[in-house]
Amino acid sequence: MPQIFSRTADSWLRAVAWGALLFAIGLFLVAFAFARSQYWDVVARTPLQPVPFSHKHHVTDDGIDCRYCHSTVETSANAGFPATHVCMTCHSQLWTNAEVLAPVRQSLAENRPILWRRVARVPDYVYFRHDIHIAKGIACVECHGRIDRMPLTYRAKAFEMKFCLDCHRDPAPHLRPRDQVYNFEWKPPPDHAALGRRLMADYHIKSPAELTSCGTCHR
Amino acid sequence: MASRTPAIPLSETYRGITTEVARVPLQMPARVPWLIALILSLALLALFLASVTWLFARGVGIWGLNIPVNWAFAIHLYVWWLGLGHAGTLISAMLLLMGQDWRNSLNRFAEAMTVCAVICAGMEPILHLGRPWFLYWMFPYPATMGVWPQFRSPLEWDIWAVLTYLTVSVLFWYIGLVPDLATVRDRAKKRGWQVFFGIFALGWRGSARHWAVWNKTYRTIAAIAVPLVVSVHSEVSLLFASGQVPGWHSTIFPPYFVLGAAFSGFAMVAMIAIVMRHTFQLGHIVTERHLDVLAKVTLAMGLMTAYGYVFEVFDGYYSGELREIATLHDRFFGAYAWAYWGAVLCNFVPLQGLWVARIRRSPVLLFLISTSVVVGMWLERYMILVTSLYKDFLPSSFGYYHASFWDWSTYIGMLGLFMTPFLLFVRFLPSISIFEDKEVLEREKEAAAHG
Amino acid sequence: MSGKRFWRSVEEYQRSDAFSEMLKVEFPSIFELWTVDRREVLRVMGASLALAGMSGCKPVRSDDVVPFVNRPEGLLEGRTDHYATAVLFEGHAQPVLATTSGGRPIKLDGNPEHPAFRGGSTPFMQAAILDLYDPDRSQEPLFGGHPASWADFDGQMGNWRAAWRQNQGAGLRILIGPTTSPTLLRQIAELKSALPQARVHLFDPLTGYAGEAASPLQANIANAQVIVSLDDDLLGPGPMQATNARAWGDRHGDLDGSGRMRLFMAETTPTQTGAKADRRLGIPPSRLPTLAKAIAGGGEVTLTDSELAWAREARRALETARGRSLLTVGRFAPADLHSISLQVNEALGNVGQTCEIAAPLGFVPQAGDSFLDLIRDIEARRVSALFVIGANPVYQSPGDIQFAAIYAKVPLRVHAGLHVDETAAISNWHVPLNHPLEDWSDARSPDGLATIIQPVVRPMYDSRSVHEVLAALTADEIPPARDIVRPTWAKQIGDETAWEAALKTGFVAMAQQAEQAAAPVTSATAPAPREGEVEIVIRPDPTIHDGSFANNGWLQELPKPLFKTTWENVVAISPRLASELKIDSGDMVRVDSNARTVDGPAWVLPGQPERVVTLYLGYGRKRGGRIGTGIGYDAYRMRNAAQPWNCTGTVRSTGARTVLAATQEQHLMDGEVEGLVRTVTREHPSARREEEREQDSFYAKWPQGKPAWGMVIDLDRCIGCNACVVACQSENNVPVVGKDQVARGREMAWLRVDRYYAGDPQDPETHFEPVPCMHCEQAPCEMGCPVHATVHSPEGLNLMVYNRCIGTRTCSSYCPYKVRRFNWFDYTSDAPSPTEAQRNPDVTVRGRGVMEKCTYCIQRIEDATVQADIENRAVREGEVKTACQQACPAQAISFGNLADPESAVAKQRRSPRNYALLAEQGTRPRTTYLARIGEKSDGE
Amino acid sequence: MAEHLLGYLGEFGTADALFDATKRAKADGFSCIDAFSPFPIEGMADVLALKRDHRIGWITLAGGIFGILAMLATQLFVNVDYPIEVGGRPLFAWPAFAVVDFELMILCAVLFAVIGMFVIIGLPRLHHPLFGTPRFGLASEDRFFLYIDATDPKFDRQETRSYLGSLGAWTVEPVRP
Repeated sequence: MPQIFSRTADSWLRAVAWGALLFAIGLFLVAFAFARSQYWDVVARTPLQPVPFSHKHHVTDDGIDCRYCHSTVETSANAGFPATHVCMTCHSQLWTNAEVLAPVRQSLAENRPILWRRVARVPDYVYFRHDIHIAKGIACVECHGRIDRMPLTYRAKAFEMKFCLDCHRDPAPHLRPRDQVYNFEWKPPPDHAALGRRLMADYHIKSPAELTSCGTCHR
Repeated sequence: MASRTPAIPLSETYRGITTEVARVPLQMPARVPWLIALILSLALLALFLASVTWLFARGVGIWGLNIPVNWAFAIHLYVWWLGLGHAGTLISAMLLLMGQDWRNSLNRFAEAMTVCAVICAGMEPILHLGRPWFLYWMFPYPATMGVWPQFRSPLEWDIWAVLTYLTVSVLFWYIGLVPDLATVRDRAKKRGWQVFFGIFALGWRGSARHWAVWNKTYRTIAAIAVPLVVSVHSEVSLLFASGQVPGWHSTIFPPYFVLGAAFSGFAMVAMIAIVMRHTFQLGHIVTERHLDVLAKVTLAMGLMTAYGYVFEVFDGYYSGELREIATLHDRFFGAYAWAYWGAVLCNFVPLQGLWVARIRRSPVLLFLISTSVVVGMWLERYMILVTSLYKDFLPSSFGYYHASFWDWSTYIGMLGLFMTPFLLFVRFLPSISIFEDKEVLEREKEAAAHG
Repeated sequence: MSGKRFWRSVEEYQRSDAFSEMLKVEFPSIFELWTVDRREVLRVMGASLALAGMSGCKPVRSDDVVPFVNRPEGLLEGRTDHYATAVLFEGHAQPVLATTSGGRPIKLDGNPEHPAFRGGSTPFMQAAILDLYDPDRSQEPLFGGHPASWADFDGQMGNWRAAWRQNQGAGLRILIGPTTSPTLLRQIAELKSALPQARVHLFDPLTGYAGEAASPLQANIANAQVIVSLDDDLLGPGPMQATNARAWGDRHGDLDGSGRMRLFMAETTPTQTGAKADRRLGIPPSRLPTLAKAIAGGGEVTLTDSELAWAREARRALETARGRSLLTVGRFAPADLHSISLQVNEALGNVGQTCEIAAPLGFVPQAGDSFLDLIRDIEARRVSALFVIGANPVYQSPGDIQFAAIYAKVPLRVHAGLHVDETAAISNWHVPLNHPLEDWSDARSPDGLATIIQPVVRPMYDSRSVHEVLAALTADEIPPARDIVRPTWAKQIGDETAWEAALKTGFVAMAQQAEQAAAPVTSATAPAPREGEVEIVIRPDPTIHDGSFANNGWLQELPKPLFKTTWENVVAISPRLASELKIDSGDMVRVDSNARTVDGPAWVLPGQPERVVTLYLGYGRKRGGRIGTGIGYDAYRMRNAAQPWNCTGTVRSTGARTVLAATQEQHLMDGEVEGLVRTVTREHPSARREEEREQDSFYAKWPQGKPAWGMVIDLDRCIGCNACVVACQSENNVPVVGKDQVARGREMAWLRVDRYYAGDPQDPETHFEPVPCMHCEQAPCEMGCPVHATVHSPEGLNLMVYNRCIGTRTCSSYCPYKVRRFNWFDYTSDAPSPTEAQRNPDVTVRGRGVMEKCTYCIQRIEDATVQADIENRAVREGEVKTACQQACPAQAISFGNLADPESAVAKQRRSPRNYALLAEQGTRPRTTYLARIGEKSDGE
Repeated sequence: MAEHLLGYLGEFGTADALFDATKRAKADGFSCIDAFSPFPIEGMADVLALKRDHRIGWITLAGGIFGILAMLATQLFVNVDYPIEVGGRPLFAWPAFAVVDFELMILCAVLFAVIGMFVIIGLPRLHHPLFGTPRFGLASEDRFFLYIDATDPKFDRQETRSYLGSLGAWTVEPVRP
């Protein structure tokens, strides 16, 4: 009876088998990595805005308080997007005919809102509230990153459920005194842990069980 | 065993067996009937694909489901398919361990049938989902959500049960197949066949060492497979028993379901055996004795299932639970009484014929009886599901269920999903265990020689 | 809702927090810029609304942000505001508190400050918001059915005005729907003085065509201890429903029955009032007068023993409670009954106590200005121009008047309304009117108080206020509605601050307008049936009413309180008549009267008088909008102008059969149902069964977070009105799925009101039982979910996480209460775009393939919790109100913290009447019930 | 005959013949021998002293233990990592967990067994010198072969060939690479 397979056949067979196995594992790893990639999480992308607004300039250079534009951040779930006239309070005096600001003036003239592209965004079924987080001493920087250093605004953190959970499971390390919430330069004291514990008590922060209950964010 | 009429006639030779079985894949007798069957099942498969496409496009609303009856075809067929599958494993595994020689002519295609049935069964719960594309949430993987599956849910149990069962039955089937693949490989003349079988035979040489290790492994897996079968259908039954719904909430469900499964399964095996025996003239290998034994086992299983029925009724009254009794009465006289009495009728009435040896050995009659059993069990699963759900606790939420066109098309189409791979198996693989039959023949010859 | 900053008109709002002080110092300029008047606000709101998808001018991508150009003062995104205003029902004000979010009205609730309504709602009040967003609303003027502009119309008007000035309005007729608007009445009066020849007719299909006025007797059941109602559906649909229900609720639900109200109901067809009555009597209309006489004393010959017994007992009860009793007669009852009730109540000294004689609030035409008079004049060619305002006579005329044909004889036909309806279709001109929520107006609630209707959103379409349209008849320069309304109140509300106050509180005290007194009621008594005939009773539909709500999906899909059918009207027949005709619910029957017939599906209605058939108005619309058209039968055809409510005729089976979209099979109580709804008596006050003592759980108890939410529903107070159901639908974005889906058993209502019967089908007890999610502490549903999509919160909520659900539906299979609903298809994304604007932004809109259910309004709980948390305090009692609780006019639902022994729910839980549904299942529901208090308990 | 020789393959007609032949060869001190048959021959394992090989059993056991522990660990971890109340049931619902643990035990046991088997018997091996010998193909049909390897100390090019004949082999073939 003649040989069906050549001597090398077995090596080929093994090669193929191992290849398939490794490929399968690789596929899983790639998917795993992709789900955590900046691309998937839309992190560090600066969408084209009608006006190239620079937080760096307004916050760091001009030293405008966050709440001047995002005026409802303490009182409402939404931080509040500045209405055109808020821009114009200053820009009716400054840069009154700068080219980049044309859309703003046009908006006021035609009474048409400026359509900004949202950068920090959670899905519709997630109910995030700014007011409570501010009230409990969670700083802007915790979620929005060093927005004071962003010439063009981008999403600094991956808004994955895990990101929220990490803090809701153990808020202490993320807490700071309420008056420091808008301060991007705030440096935690050496005994940060102690501070965290104290603030947990002072601000009556809820137990992780309550904070991670699904109903806290999903309705 | 050997004292009785031999399973394989002594006149047979090893070569005879080889050629008789191996010719099916190699020369393919009965081309025409096979082709017709294949075309039919491909047509069904197309129907299935169409139904599923529409299902995924529109949503499960295309079925007749509603509140309260939000489980119907998908789930009751899941139970039914799985039940059919069980016989395969039982025949090969349990009877192997009990040293029942007669199994050797049946186990191979019985196992193949199991594999096909389990594929269908596994399909059902997926189609049943409202959002099937999130099926993977049922598996524990490190998600960016940080949420995990819920291991207290019977559905979670089921998905693991089916997964395990599918893997194990495929492996068990393949291990048994390897030596025969070698045989066919050595018989094959065309290069293509040689390579095809050569690869899947993995270079099996029939060495004593091979046989020794193989034997241990095969029997070990068999020993594991038996409790597996029992556990799998017990879990399926828990899917119902875990709910408070009257008619479900009962401790007899696990044994009741397992027996029913074996019952329908053996009937299914008998049907297939008869068909193959006829189309491929395997009369010498699948003998009347095989049919006889199959019939007896089916009868036994049937009687045990009947006991389940009786006990369920007793249980209902004994519980004294108003709603249990109401459900019971509803099964007897309610809107779905046809399902209950249909099940009783198809399952147990023709079955009694099997007390008679002549009927047991008559392929036609046995085939008809088996068919009625398979239908009967279909009705039983339907009855258990729907008659319990449509009237549960609050009369305000009672509601009827009527299967829609798409319910039926999905089910009938799925028969194609069952038949197609099975037909391919019959066509391309030795559908009866060659070496095991040779073993039997050897033993019989021994017995004959030593008086 | 509390916890939010709460005010009732924007002007009240002042920024006063430290932050704005800081701004003042740093940027004085802002405050100059932030001077926007109210109209501006509304205009901008409108704009933002437009961008929210109202008009496809500019596509808005999902991740676009649409900020204001000028943020209206006091408007905060992500917060809801509340404005006191009113919606209309039969021309009467239903004072509401409108909740707006981002400038869109999203919810209406009864105005809690209103002395009569006290926050109570009705299904119609709750559903009015959907009419605002009705995609089929008329959007532009039509001339001969073709789009035209207001300019064209105004041009025409100019010419007509000129002509009328010449002939003092001769030939000009106005046919106006029922209205109570003081401004409108003033305008009519002005019109008459300006054009003495012009005449104003009233079209009020629910009072009568011949110029009848409602009963002069204004019931005030709040003070009544004994009420004997002759076919007066006090608790059923009507302008008074919410007020009556509140009074009912106040007088029920306490075991020491001191203040308890005793109710006798004699009804010609079953109603909610009959269902709740202590002594109910079904009686054919022809015998009602005799019964009345029997109560008044005398004339008892033709009564049956049971009727007689009932009459005697009623009489006795009335006398025992002199001055605290009330004999009330239904609006549909013939004239002489009203006079009888007047005599009896005067004799008993009830007048001034439980009722008073009041002049009608609404517009009453002068004698000879009835609808029938208008017909006569048209026939006599005395009408050259007919303005139909807020009425739909072509659809709502009685069958013995072919109004369409008669209307055609008028040379100039102008129709003003919200919809392009049957009348608009055959008018020369149709002009669109504003929805009450869109513009200024005023109206009076049945209790006599007036409400100034302030707009909560800018008009969505190119429509005008009814005042502007009426003004155009005389004035060349039409002032905006506000300037028409304001003068009406110039005397009463002089200065602006008082005006603001009036807007805020949402009602104005007002003297009964002493114009003409009630015209004599003239409708004839019900004719006695001849041999082989049945008596036919015609009533407004329980949810669609006179047909004006036909295009309202919520009301169409709302199960009728007694039949539980949806999406069509039925022919109610008695069980005995049904077996006589060998028909069952769903069989088509043909009702034949005066050579006019309708075919409708029969509904075998327990308690229906034996040889009485009831038809329901409101369906069979030919131009009722995309969902209101072509469903059900038109019962107006069967009416007679002289005798709108009763006639005699025959009924027979047509042999055909239809599938009724009923959410509940008819069901008499038997072993299975026993114990689901319970009745206790003062003698045997305990509803709890011995075997229901809470056994210890097999498992260790989970730590109970604070608070522990729970709900208690008082079956003694519940009147089955369904206000809670619509409120829930409105609050929680519950989709409308249509007749076919309902018929398949796929209705989506999170909260349903079960209806059970007990006893003899001819004279049964009727029970209502609202069933929301029970939020079981040991929830079977949670066990079944393989992916943690439904789990328990530390506060005891049974959470449903839609975005995690994969749709195995195990939870629903395991749920003993079957309160879970499944999205079989994508029910939400193909809803007409305007209705999307109504959706509550605080509640996830569910997609295809996920389970949903009652959440105890978790969005409200979260809102209150967060507010409390910001202020570092616990949530206060009453701070969280669920939508159903807030809506319930009878105060039957209470919700709160079970962990606080002082909370209302905790107290009610301790009541002996408290029991849990299916307690034997060991699910430990957080929602429990208080048994109904009856004169005999279940056992007896 | 200079070319390389791996061993001799003797062909027998019946299972018994092969069985006896093998016995004798063993008895005659041949150690590097193997028997080939279309089906397992009872007792052959004893003759070739393969009986005492229990590796499969141990591998299977290992698999089972691995499976059950792995799944149990997962279940416990999952409920510690994100503890959520479900129907008032305890976090560690042992009876409920047991079900899936059992399944995983079986799955892994079987997987281990199968993989173990192939490793032990050195399959897959598509190319093998024996396949080259003309009559070997019958080993899967109705012939029985005894193979004596050249590495056997007692092996001898001539002797062994005739020895096989003396055992009753119908044919004796040299096996070449």
